[in-house]
Amino acid sequence: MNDFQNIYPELFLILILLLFLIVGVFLKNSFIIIKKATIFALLFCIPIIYLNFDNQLLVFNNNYSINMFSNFIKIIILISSAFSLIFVGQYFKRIKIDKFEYMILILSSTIGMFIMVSANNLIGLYLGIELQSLSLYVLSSIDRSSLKSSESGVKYFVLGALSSGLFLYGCSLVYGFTGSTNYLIISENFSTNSLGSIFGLVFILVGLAFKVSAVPFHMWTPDVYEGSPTSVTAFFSLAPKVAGIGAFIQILFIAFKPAFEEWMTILIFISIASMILGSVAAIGQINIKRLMAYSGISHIGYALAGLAPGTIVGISATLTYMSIYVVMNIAAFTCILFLSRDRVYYEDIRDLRGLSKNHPLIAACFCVVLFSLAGIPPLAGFFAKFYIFKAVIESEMYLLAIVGLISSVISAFYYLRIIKIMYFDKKIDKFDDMSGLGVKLSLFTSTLIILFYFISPSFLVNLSDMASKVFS
Amino acid sequence: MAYLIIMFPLLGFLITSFIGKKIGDAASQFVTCLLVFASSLISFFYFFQFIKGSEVLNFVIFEWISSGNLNLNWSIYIDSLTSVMLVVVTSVSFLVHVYSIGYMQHDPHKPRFMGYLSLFTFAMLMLITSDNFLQLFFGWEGVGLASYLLIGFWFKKPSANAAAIKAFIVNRVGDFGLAIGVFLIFKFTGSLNFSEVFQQIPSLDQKKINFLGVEGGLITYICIFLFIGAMGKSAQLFLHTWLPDAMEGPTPVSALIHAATMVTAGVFLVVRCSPLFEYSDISKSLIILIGASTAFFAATVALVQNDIKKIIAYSTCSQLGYMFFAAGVGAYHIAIFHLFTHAFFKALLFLCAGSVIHSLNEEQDIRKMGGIYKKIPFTYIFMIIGTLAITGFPFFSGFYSKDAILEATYFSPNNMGGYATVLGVFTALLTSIYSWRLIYKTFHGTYRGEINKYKKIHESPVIILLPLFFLTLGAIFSGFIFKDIFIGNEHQDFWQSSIFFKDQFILKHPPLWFLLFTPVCGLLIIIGSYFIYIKNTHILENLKKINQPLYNFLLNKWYFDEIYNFIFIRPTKAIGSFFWNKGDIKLIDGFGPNGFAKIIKSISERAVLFQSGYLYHYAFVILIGLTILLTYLLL
Amino acid sequence: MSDIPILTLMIFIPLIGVLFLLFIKGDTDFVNKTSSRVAMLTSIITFFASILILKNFNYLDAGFQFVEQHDWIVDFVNYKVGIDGISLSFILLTTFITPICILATINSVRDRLREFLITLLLMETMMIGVFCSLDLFIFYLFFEAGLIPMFLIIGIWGGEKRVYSAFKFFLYTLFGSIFMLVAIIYIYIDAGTLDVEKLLNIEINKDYQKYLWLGFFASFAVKTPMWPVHTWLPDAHVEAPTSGSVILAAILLKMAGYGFIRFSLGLFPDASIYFAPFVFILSVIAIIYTSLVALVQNDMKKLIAYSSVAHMGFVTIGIFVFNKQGIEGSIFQMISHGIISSALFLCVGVIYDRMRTREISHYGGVVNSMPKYATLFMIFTLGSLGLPGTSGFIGEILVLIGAFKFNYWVAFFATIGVVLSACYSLWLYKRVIFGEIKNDQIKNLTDLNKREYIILTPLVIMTLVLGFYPGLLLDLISSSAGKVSENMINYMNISTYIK
Amino acid sequence: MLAHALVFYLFSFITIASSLAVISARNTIHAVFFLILDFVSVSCLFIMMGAEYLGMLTLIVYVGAVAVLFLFVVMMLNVNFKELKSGFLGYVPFGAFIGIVLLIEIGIMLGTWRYKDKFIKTSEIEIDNDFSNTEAIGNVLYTDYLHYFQISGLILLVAMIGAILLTFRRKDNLKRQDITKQVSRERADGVLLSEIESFKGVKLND
Amino acid sequence: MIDISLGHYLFLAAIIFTIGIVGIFLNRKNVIVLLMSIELILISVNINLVAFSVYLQDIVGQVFTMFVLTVAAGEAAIGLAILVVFFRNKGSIHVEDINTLKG
Repeated sequence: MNDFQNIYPELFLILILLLFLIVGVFLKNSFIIIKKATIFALLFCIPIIYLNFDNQLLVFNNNYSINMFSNFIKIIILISSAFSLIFVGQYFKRIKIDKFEYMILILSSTIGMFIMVSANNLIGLYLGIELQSLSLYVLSSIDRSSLKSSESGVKYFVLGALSSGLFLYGCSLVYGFTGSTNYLIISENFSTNSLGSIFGLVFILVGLAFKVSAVPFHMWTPDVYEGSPTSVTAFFSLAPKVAGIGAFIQILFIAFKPAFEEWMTILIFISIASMILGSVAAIGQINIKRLMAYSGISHIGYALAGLAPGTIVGISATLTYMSIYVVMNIAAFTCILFLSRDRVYYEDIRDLRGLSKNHPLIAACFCVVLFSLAGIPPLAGFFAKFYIFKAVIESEMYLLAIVGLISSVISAFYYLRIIKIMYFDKKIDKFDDMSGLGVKLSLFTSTLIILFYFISPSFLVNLSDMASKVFS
Repeated sequence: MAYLIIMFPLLGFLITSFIGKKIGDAASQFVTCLLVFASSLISFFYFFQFIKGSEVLNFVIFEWISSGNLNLNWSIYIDSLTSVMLVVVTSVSFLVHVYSIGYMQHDPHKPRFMGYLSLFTFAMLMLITSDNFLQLFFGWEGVGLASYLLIGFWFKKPSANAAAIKAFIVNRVGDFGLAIGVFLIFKFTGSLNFSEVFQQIPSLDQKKINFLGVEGGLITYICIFLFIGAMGKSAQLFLHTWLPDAMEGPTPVSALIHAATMVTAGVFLVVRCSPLFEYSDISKSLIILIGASTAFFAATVALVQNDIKKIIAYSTCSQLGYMFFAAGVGAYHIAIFHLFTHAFFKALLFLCAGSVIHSLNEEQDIRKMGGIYKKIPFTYIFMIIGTLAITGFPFFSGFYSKDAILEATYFSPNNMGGYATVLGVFTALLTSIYSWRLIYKTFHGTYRGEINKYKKIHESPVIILLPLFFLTLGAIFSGFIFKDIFIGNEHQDFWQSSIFFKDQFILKHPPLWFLLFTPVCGLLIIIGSYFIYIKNTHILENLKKINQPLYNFLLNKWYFDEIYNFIFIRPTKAIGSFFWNKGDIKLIDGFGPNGFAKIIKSISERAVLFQSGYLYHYAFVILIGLTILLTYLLL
Repeated sequence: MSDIPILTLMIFIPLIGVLFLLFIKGDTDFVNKTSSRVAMLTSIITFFASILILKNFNYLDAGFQFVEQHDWIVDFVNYKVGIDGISLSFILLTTFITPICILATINSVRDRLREFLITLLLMETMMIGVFCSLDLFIFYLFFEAGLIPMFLIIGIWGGEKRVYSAFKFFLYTLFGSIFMLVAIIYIYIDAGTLDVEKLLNIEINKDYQKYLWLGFFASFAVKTPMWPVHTWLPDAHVEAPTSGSVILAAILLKMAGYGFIRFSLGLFPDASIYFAPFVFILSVIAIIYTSLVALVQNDMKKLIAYSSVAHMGFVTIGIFVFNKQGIEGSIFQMISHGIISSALFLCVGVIYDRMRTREISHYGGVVNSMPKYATLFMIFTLGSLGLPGTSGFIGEILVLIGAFKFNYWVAFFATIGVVLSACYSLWLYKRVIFGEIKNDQIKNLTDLNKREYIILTPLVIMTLVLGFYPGLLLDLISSSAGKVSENMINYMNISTYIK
Repeated sequence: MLAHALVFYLFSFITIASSLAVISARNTIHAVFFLILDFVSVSCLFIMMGAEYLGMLTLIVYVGAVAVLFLFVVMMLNVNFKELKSGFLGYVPFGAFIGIVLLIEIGIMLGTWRYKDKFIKTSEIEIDNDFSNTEAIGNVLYTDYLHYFQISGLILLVAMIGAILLTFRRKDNLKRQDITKQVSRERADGVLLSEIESFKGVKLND
Repeated sequence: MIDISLGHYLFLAAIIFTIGIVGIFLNRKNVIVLLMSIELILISVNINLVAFSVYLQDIVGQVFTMFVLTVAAGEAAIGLAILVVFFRNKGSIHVEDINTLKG
């Protein structure tokens, strides 16, 4: 039972969750306090992880792994979770979802993600996914009075449950055909001749692909992004994706290492499909949240493309990519959350007209973020993509690289369209003034990171390299 | 001192263009005239030095282009050929400068005009003092520019603008040939300096190249292309169309540029490149063919034109043809001699015409003139002298040069020689006819213009007549004085190395009938045309009626403009708009960016349709994806 | 001198200017006034920095000078900058044109002037960076980063169809350069370094050279632009504000030409030889095709834009004939085109500011009211058509001489382009400047003001000085261009020898 | 053996048939009942296999909790079951096709499976026949998989929070009993003395 | 046929799995039936796991099944709660009525 001392971060978060639950139940109007406390707790968790960053442990009968990789991913998850609370500002109050349970659910899903990325056992992975997903289902329909929110909840739930079913079916096959649910034993027993294990692999990957919303398992994404409250959408686009990618890496590079050829094909397929569909379908969108959904889909395509070669360099590239992606999305959603006027939040990209005149600073930040999302140098997004393509080309997967680059050109189109609306179109009324330290903080820090990433790109790359060395 | 020849006109140009407005009209006129006069004095100095037998002079000003083995300088290269040209250019230029003071009296842009004239003079001097092909090309295009500016001097006249552009572009076509010739020279000799190039030519005599799929002698190719350049500048057949139109410019310009100097640059080029042309019989034949044909063609057209300046322009064209075929038969020195004499009498004719136009208050149509010789007696006399010179009336300058040309062709061993001789003689007769027609129609008979204008006709001021006088001197005496130096038996002493004769050129004496034929005919024509054009105009009317198609053919200048318009201009524009509308917009943009964008957009619309909002569709897609993956791995 | 990182300084001086601009506060007038002063000062300082470099530049050294190197991305990319004669000439062009652009902007752009100046200065940094960088990755970074400010310039301050043009420009060039990115990554994987100096001495696998060359070509061809990927240029030019067009024509297009010389020729000599005929065909088509298209344009800027395509056709020909005249000629042609075409765009800008139209048919007889302007416009028109005595001539003639040594057909057709260029340039001039005054608007035009004089005069001077004394530039590029050409000629001999 | 087979086929048949009925029943309540039947037969199968604890657990959790929950919700929502659409669209055959393909593929997968001879004995926790099934599970669950047990508890907690958060409504216009309020009520809160003018009426704040 | 082997159970599970899946996308009635289809899938998974567990003589499969059961219960609770919320907003739980969000 000494193993529990090695999972301080998780224990810390669980205790916090229980504590806040009690506090929340007994303290009236505790939303603000709990929100701040949660942010603090999440951020406080980062040093806890960082202190033991280079731990390399397998606990609970080799079923739970704590190493630099999982720690790295966890830190990103914590940052995403924390910022998805920081940058929302007045949003909860204004659309009247200021319930303290929101934070509880964020915490529980964060714990779920921790379990996902640390899992070294299919059962653990399943439980982690479910803990995360159940919280997310509730979060997406948390605005009970809104039809859109509840519809998105229904959709997310039904499809999520389906994907869990598929995932489980795969787990059962893998279990049956390899004789264990532990990753290490699975990889030992995995036989690429046995169709059963391969099928199991496919089912599991489909389940995970659903969680990171990769094409063709992405169908829920645009609807859920649009329907959910914006703060929730922002959270969706950040932490779960990182965790999903983490789980992907963990399972592919440990459990299914012998089936490299098979999953490589699958990854190439879904990453190409995601990159293309994500960028093409986003062109027709006018709802900015839907657009971000498609953009997220294509970004996941790139991240998966980094994994496709199955190399350490690829993992490192993907980790870098996800980190930068998180920073960019934090900034982007901060800007989206800014679009309110008289307590009404706007989601139509045409409402951004003339933002550059009314709010030059916000517009400039958003502009930087969008260029970065489009992958234009010298912004961070370019470096992210660059590492991916470097990894891909190193493995001589030229088709993947070319498709990815072409789709990045296509996707540049819709990012540019937003810039066009902000800068080239005639202005309309002002939005409410940006309020709150948190909003400013998250917007400016993330924009500055994006803008000046090029000064020292090595920092992140070194971290990712270290994290990915775990799999060598 | 040689620098000054060139620098003075340039200085004149700079002064007038920068501070012309400030110092006023009179000052700029004075300054430019003075400067050109100075440089003409120096030119004469050098000319006499060469008559005395001076060495070739080459002054390097500074390095121009240096790239790899291409090393060129701005330089002043003076040999006897250049010195002759210097004299022609600077003296005519000076006289025209002076003439312009009077002629442009009422124009608001006098400094600009004087500036352009000086610019022209500068460019022309650069051309003739060049020691390499590229500086020659600089001058070549420079005079083209000056010509463009001067033709279009009255920028408000659409016809002047059109003519200016036409002149420039037709010249460009010629320059295209010249450029290719120059490139070929550089490719094979590795140099563009005249002396270095000419040294290597004998060794390249037999060299064959395959140029654009056609096999041929290198030197022949070079010569042909150089000659195309010369054709453009000297308005030879096929590239002549700009010259008549160029008469839209002020008359002094016509005299200076389009009669005396610039148009003869082609001849100068051929003579300058005599070391090249001497090695290519084919191109020499071509020159004779084109030259003779041009002479004939232009003369026929001149017969029926009604614009006083156009007639003289065609006559220039025709005379240039003479010079070319003279060069073609190898009589380069005679060509230059004719150039020399022609400069005087043609400039004289033009300036007289200008004087007439000036007197008649900008009237150029000879059908509206007549019987004015009493009103403008001096002009009349000068014009008669000019006409006598051009028709080769004995002892006037034209007589010596033109007869020398005909003699040279008569004895030419070239198989084109006969063609040139026949056409040359016949053209000489035609020249007389149209020249006298011009005189009679302009000065004799009865006045056919508006009556109230008649009273206003007055003799031009002294400032106009003075240059005419000097030119008249030239027209009368230049042949007689310089014939021995230029084309006498000791001509080699004067020309030295500037003209290259592969074989010794000795002018033989032709049979007596040949010698007498043209002068006699000329005399007869004076009387005959007087009869036709003044006394009995019915004959002419009848002739016109009988030969209506021929008359129209000539009147419309052999329909060259129309044909060119049909073959080149319209198709070019049509192809241009085709490329633009069909190529760029429809094809490239349509299938390129726009088409791509359209496809992406339609895919996007479809992809969005897929997102129908129905749960079962979504599940369906997930399962199809799953099935595809499973099937793929199964197979 | 050697201690100061002068190149880095020069690259980032404009950024420092941007920083100052960002912190200007006050009412609109004050902001506009101060920011234009700051921007002007910045660009002039940059110009002097480049002059300083020129002063200390060793003309005889064909290698890279002022090299600075710092670790950047560990084990991958070093921050490495350095210049040779070729780069320096482009840098000088950049620093020379930028102040002129800023000056041209100050009164013609009213709306968001400060932002405009920021984008201009950003552009300058990117452009200098492109010409300085000695690492492919850094080159790519600067090369692509330039898209952002240019996109904004066209999109925000452009004309009616600015959105379409801006998008076309951005996506087209982005599309082109992704292939270059792939090639760059491949080079890194193959050679293990992206250091240009090292790469120049390494022979890249011949089997792959062709693909890599094509990768680079895709990017440069779009940027040059070569036929048939040129259609973004007319649109971008037409819609861009005057100084945008100037930057675009003067410098942005040159990045591609520079890239051809430095990278296509330097890194892939075999492939360059292999593909030279291909380039020639495209260039010749570009010259004749676009000249003909230019002939029928109704929009002044479009006409000049098409003429730029034709002029760049000469450049590509010159580069791929590999001999010294060709390469020097194309560099010269680029610089001279940079001066002349920007001058032409500025000239169009001058009357556009007064008349608010670029339709040729709305003009005519401008000379009556603006004689001085007409004179300057004439000089640039003549420069554009390559009249001897202007810089345009030297470039063209050198390229053609070089081309003639190499291939008759190419040179022949290219020379036809010279004739056509006379046609469209003069016809444009005639229709705009000459003729009777058509309407009162033209009658009331005022001639050049002082600012416009200051803008155009340096350009006139440069056009003529380079025309009469091209040694000013040729001496600078001679040794570097000579090295490139020698290298190529060696390769040609080797490859023919092997065959 | 035969009995085993017969029972297996019987329950399999019931399972499949009731599954089909679940997805095709017109009445949702019927569907729920078929689901219950399904669960029951599956739990029987579990018991047949020797997993009696799980068989019972299935009955308790699924039948006792899940299915009842379904039933509860179906009834609470009181959906109008009459207007069920029966029309099939064109893509449904295609959907069925996909289903069949999937089934065939899984069938192939199972069919081609050669039971591995040298199956490395990986099981850390072998089924020990000395213990009962329940004991065996318990032994593992509270030792090696304790953390999963805890996590599943957390999942249930979240499910509870979620369900309450979503469905619990505090209706404002509903009068509730608040004992604290009742007890702490003072006189001053309840009694209002006021001078009333005649013919003006009284306005009370409640 | 008489020998009931692992394969029989697995095939049974496969059939139920397929039925569950087909149920999801053929069902156009109400969402509750969708949830029931998902339960069918989970049941099939459970059959698989138990069968394998017995076959492998490994208790982990059964432990896994237990967790699946637990989570399924939680999932059902959440799912139904969401459904109730949706019903309150829309007044219907027809599958075809869930289409406000699309595009």
